[in-house]
Amino acid sequence: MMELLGSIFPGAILIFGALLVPFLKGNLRNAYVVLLPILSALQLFAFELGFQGGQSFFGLELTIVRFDALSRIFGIVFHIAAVLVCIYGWHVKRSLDHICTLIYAGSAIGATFAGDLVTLFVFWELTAVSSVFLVWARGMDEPARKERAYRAGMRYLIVQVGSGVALLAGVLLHFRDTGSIAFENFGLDASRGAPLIFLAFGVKAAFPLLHNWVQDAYPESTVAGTVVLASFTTKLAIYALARGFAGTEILIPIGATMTVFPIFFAVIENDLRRVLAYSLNNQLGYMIVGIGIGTELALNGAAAHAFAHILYKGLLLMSMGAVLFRTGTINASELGGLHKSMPLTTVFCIIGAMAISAVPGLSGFVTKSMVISAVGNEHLTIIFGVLLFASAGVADHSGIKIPFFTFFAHDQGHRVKEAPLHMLIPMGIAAALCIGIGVYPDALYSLLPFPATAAEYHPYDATHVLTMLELLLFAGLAFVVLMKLGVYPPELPRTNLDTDWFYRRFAKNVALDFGHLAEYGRASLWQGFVRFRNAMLRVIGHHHQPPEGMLGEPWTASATTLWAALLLGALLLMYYS
Amino acid sequence: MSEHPTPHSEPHEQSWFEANTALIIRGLVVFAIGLLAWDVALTVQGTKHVHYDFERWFGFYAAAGFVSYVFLVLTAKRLRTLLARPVDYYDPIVEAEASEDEHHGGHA
Amino acid sequence: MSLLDHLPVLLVIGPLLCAPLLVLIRIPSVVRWLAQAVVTATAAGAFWLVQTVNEPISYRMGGWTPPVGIEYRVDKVAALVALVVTSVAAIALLIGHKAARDTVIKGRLHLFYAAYLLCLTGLLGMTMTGDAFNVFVFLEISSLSTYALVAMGRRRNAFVAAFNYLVLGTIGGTFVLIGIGLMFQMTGTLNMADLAERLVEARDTRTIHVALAFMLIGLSVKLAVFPLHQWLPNAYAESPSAVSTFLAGSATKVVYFQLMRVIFTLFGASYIFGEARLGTLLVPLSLLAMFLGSAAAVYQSSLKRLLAYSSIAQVGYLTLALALGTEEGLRAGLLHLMAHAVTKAGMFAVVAIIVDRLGTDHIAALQGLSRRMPITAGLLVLGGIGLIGVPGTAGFVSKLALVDAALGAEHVFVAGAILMSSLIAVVYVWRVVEVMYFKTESEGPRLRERPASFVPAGIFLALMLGMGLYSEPAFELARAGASQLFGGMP
Amino acid sequence: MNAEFFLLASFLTPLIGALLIWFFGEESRTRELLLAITSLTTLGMVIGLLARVYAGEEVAIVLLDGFLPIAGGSIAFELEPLGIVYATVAAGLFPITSMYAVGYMNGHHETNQRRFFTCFSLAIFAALGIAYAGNLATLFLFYEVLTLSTYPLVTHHQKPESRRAGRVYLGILLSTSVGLFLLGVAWTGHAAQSLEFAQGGILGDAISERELPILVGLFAYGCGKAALMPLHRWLPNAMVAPTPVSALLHAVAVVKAGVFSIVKIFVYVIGIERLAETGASEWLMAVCGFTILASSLIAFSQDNLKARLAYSTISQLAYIVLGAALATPEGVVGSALHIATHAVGKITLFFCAGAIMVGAHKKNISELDGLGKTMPITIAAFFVGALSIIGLPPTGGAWSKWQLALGAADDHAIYVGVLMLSSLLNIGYLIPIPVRAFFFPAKDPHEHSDHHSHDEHHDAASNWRIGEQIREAPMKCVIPLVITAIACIVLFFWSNPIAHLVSPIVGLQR
Repeated sequence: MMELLGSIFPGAILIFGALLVPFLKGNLRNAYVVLLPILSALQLFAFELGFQGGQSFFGLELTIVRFDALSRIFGIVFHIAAVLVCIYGWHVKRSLDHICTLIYAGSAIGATFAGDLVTLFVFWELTAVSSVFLVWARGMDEPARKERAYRAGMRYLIVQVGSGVALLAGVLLHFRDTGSIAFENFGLDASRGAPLIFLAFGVKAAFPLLHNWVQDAYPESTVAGTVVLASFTTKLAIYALARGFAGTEILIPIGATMTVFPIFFAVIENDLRRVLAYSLNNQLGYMIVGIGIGTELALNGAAAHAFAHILYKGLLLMSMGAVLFRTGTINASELGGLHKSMPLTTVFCIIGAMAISAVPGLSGFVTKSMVISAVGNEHLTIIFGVLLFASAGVADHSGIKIPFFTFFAHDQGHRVKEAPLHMLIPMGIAAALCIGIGVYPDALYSLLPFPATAAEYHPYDATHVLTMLELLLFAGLAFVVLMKLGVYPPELPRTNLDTDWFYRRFAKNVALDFGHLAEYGRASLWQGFVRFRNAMLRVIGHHHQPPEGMLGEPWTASATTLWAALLLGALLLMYYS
Repeated sequence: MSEHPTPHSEPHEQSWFEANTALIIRGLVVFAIGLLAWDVALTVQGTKHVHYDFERWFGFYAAAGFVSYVFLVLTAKRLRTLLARPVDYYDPIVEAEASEDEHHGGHA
Repeated sequence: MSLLDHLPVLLVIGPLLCAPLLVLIRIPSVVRWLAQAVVTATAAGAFWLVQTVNEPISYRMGGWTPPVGIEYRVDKVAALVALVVTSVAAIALLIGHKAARDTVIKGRLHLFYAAYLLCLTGLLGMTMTGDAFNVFVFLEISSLSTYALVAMGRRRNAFVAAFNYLVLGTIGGTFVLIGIGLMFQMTGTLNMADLAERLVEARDTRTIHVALAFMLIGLSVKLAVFPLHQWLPNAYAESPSAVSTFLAGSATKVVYFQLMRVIFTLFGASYIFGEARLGTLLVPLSLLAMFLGSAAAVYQSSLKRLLAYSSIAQVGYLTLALALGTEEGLRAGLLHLMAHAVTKAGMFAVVAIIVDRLGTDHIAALQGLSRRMPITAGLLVLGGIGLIGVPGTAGFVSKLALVDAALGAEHVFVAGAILMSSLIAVVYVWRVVEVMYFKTESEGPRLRERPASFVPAGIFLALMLGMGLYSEPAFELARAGASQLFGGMP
Repeated sequence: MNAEFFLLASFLTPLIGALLIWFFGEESRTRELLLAITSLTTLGMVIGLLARVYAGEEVAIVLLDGFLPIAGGSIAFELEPLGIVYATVAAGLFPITSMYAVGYMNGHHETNQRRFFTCFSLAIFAALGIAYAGNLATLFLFYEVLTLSTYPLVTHHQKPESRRAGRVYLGILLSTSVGLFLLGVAWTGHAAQSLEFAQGGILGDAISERELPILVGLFAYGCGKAALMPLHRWLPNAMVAPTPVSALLHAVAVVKAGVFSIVKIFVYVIGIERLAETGASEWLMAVCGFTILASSLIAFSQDNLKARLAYSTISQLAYIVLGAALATPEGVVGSALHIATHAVGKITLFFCAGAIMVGAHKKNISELDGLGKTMPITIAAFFVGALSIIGLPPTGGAWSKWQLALGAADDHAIYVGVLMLSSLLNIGYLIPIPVRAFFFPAKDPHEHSDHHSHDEHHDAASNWRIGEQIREAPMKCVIPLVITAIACIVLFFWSNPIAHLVSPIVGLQR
């Protein structure tokens, strides 16, 4: 059995297994979609650390499977996420959502274990193509939102495939320059292709100014779809950056920027899943800073944070999904007081909020602190300050805003049932994992790329616990004060401009202008042609009876005689000279 | 969307959290004072494990948390005048749907 | 002396003697078959001639040695042209009887045949003779009989056309005569071979320059070189079908041969294209003819006029081939001469059927012809395809040779122009096809098609296809002729 | 039986089939039987040839020596890798398209089917002739035969608009082939004193570096079927034809004949090394780049499904020409590969467009909402085909694009960018079609969006299940498009053999 599992690439079970979903129904299907990721997870045991397998294709030596510590930790967490989201999606009756979820998860896992750039590209594109359906599916849940979901999905797909083609171009150029397609840490200067590969990763990792697709598409997806989407794509990009560009210094300022600017948007955003999408960016920033530093501790931190992040961000999104599922809205301005009707969801959400805020005892604390320690070790004072500020920011939008405005604040009168069981189960598992990692971090640490370094790291140090608690608690007090003073910005239904303005408004208008210009040019050209043709017709002739026009009608004999004389004259003149 | 909100017109029954807001805030303040006390102890002992000198200062993190938070929220609030647009800002087609959404929310 | 040695003169004499005989006999059926027999016999003779002539044959008329006596001189090219002319004449005459009976005033049918034979005599004589003055004489014989033939057309316009042709033809003939006269004055000889020798010394004199200019323009008028072409459309369009078929396949070809002789035999290519710079005049005129002739054809409303304008364009190809001034060009010219003769004669022969059945050659009247007369329509399309020069037809072979020659003369753009201009042919052929195959709004009843009526057109078009599919023999002939003629002095 | 026999037989079979259909095909059963026999026999023999070529066998036949009055103007056939790829594509899609055409023509109650299938078979004959052409003269000849034999197909409906389209079709294709292609052939023959196809080219430096770009232009535009801008208008115009024709013409025989000829000429006549060192095709690359992007942009504005696909074809053809113009071994391999992958992908899309016409009587993209529920198989196949055209895994299009881009990567990296940008544009105009069909409820004039009750929401959510209210086109239409859609995916895993086959001709050893 293990031999068989070891002979196919990780994720294959999910991808090919997904094709059977349409033939199953009801509980059988539900069991099947959970069983698949579990089976796929078991497959990981078939590989030993350092395993590489592949084949020759198209004149390229493909390394389809590379099993090492870095790919293993991402592979594990992707499997956990796959199990959780599959359970969470049980209420969905359409096969499409399940198929796409499984293929998407499978290709993300496949990409994680890809040992060469071509295989990576294939899975990279597959994640894009399979995931976009989860956005579009919203239109089937709520026909009124179909146009919106459709457009968001198209934008998402174009950005995702854009990243894919950038990767393809980068791989090509890299291959031509270096003759190698191995996916290793090559840095930015390896070839002409490396910057393009960097860009491709950057798009999926939602670098500043390239980030907007996350906030654009994720909140437009279905209840379960958003959780699925948020689990894989960006973290895959983090993995790819960690693999290919560890220690690339430009990543440090990029990551630091990412931690800061989304939180401003998060504060004023009304759609709570969009708030979480901004928060997602902010969290990615920590990982990217870690990768940019590139020390063993920093990379450990990035990987660990990604691991923890998938769980608590999934937990938060699942709780918000449950709220949306039950109340039909996810706008902060329309929510409040739900702790009365959805107590368990409230508890899970608060656990997630505490985890993301890095409250000691929860997963965020033991992972984020690694990154911050790595920053400290390198004495990057400004970055350190930025991350500090961002930590306080996280406390606001994810730690306070999400649970407070949803479950407490002003009771909007929603009296709904508690979230269904199949949503509570994955939330419960995720919450348990958040606590478990926070309490016993060594289990996670032992899976990190550099376990030795990780083993020497001790997050629970009196100073560290104290400072973190101080930071968070006083941030919370600030919230209380601002609320009391009435200066905390009220939640308003608004669209906030982001970089998407450039393509949804500016570029669109420019394109339309160019379109008009081109149309005008085309019309003028055609008119000119018609005029020219008519002029020519006057010379040559018409179909009229008898033919009109200079050439069409018969000439008189005298005219021809004149021509003869003229030609004779011309010849004589020519010979005379 | 099988489950949809059924708005209640009668006054909401208050939960424990709503009834005891002041108590919760008081609890927070007490916790905060406790933390500051711990900070004093560590600062006096000089046993803080830190990367930078400024981290040793008493209450640095408390102040940082408070100030950062206030700065963030107030700045974001100002940004809203710059960034906020009506919900139907982008696509005119979305307009109908968006108003419908609001409609939904309205009677929710 | 064997029969072969007499053959050149027999070919000329035969029709010449037969013509008055016909006038005497007057019985239509006898006249018809006699004429047909004579023409067919000349065609057979010409075929034999082509087979046997390798070195030029010289025949002394009356035993007088040139330059005093009149010499008949038949080389490969002359034999080739004679073959083209006689075979076209023979096949065209197959339509002739019916067409003539319908159009020619009753009781004068014998005159039609007599004129036809005289015209053939003139054309053959021009081809065979080695004497410059003789050329003029035969030119006039053929011209005068042609005027008469054209005037026999069924419409009154035929007289106008004939008169116009008469005026212009006479101008052309006179110019030729002036040229010959001036040359005689300078060299004292009329024998072409002799002339050629003596011209080497005299050709830089102004008189000879003038003579050359008159000769060239005169022949150009007869050849319908653009813009001296205006007699042609009306003459072709108004004459009886048999005549237009005959003329389209022969008259211009013979004049073309005369032009070749002037250029290559009398003066030599190096002189004509070197010092006399004929290329600078002839290339642009040819190109104009190719484009404007075709363009004018597009806008014609009568089928015969359309074909006539197409002929003007084809003359452009012919003169272009000469204007290249290379042996390859000459070869292409000869190929095109053959290709065009069979193609255009074939098309006129099809038009003859149409005119016979429909009573008109208006394109608008062809609506739905594909259903009314499917075979006829098909033949017309086949001819059109040949005119365009689609692969597999003679037109393709000759145009390709012409392109090849143009490329050989380093005229890439001329080569492109040749091909581009054949595209205009696509347009005018297409117009006809569309009317016949796609316009079915006012379709008439289906008409009976007599198998016999297809014979002439069928032969021409079969020849055209044969030449297109297996171009080797024609190509060899053209190659041999060209190398002989290009050698200058035979 | 030797390979020569197979070669002749395989391309004469459709000709004989055409004649039989013409003479005995008045009755539909006979006609369909004849068509089936012809197409399957052809395919069988081409596959036999493919196996021989794969084994490294070389076959050459000279039929009519001195057919054309220029040097090397004989009718000659020869089997070589590039040709067999095209032949396999054409012959492979022949039975599938035939089956589809039968279903479509019957489903649409079309008249004049005998003429239709005769010309259909003739077109395949011409395409195979082009594929096997052993010299430029033969190539040109069959190229013309193809143009003429497909004309009655384009004007099949004989309405004024099809006549107009036919005029544009013939006008552009004939004028370019006669005015430019033939000139190129003559020039080549004159300069090289040969028209043979030979590895590495026959021109040598017979044509100077200054003139070579002109010759390149004569061939690139002379093969008007390649639809390079600005001579592309015939292609969208020809969309008035019945859809199987569009499928055959625009996915396989006609357009591929154009690009195939260009590739073959660049490889075997001019020689890609000569092209590369003189840079004679630099300008052509720019034209291709422009065509790729511009036609994609135009495709956006087309609401008629077939018109949009037509512009997509124009863009994709320019990929293939670009591959040849790049004059790198990888580029040529990419072109050969793209001939196959695009053929399969685009024919899927056209099949789907036709199935939608037959099954739902719709031809505009804006009317397709909700069709995913009634025609799920068709729409799913469309999605797969679209992925292949875009060049996304897991479809064959990904590899051909990879090879093409690889060919551009060394010296003309900007075209890598063009190809990538084109992928994004392709998404923009292709993906919305299946997506709208799948995710948008069918438009109902009586129903305003405000009146959606919750029950209806529920319906919409649970509707997407295979087996419910399906109204697909006739099976004869659906089976072919499923086959080609599967072929798109199969090519992803099996495009290796094609690359292997073609590599040696450009000096790549595998």
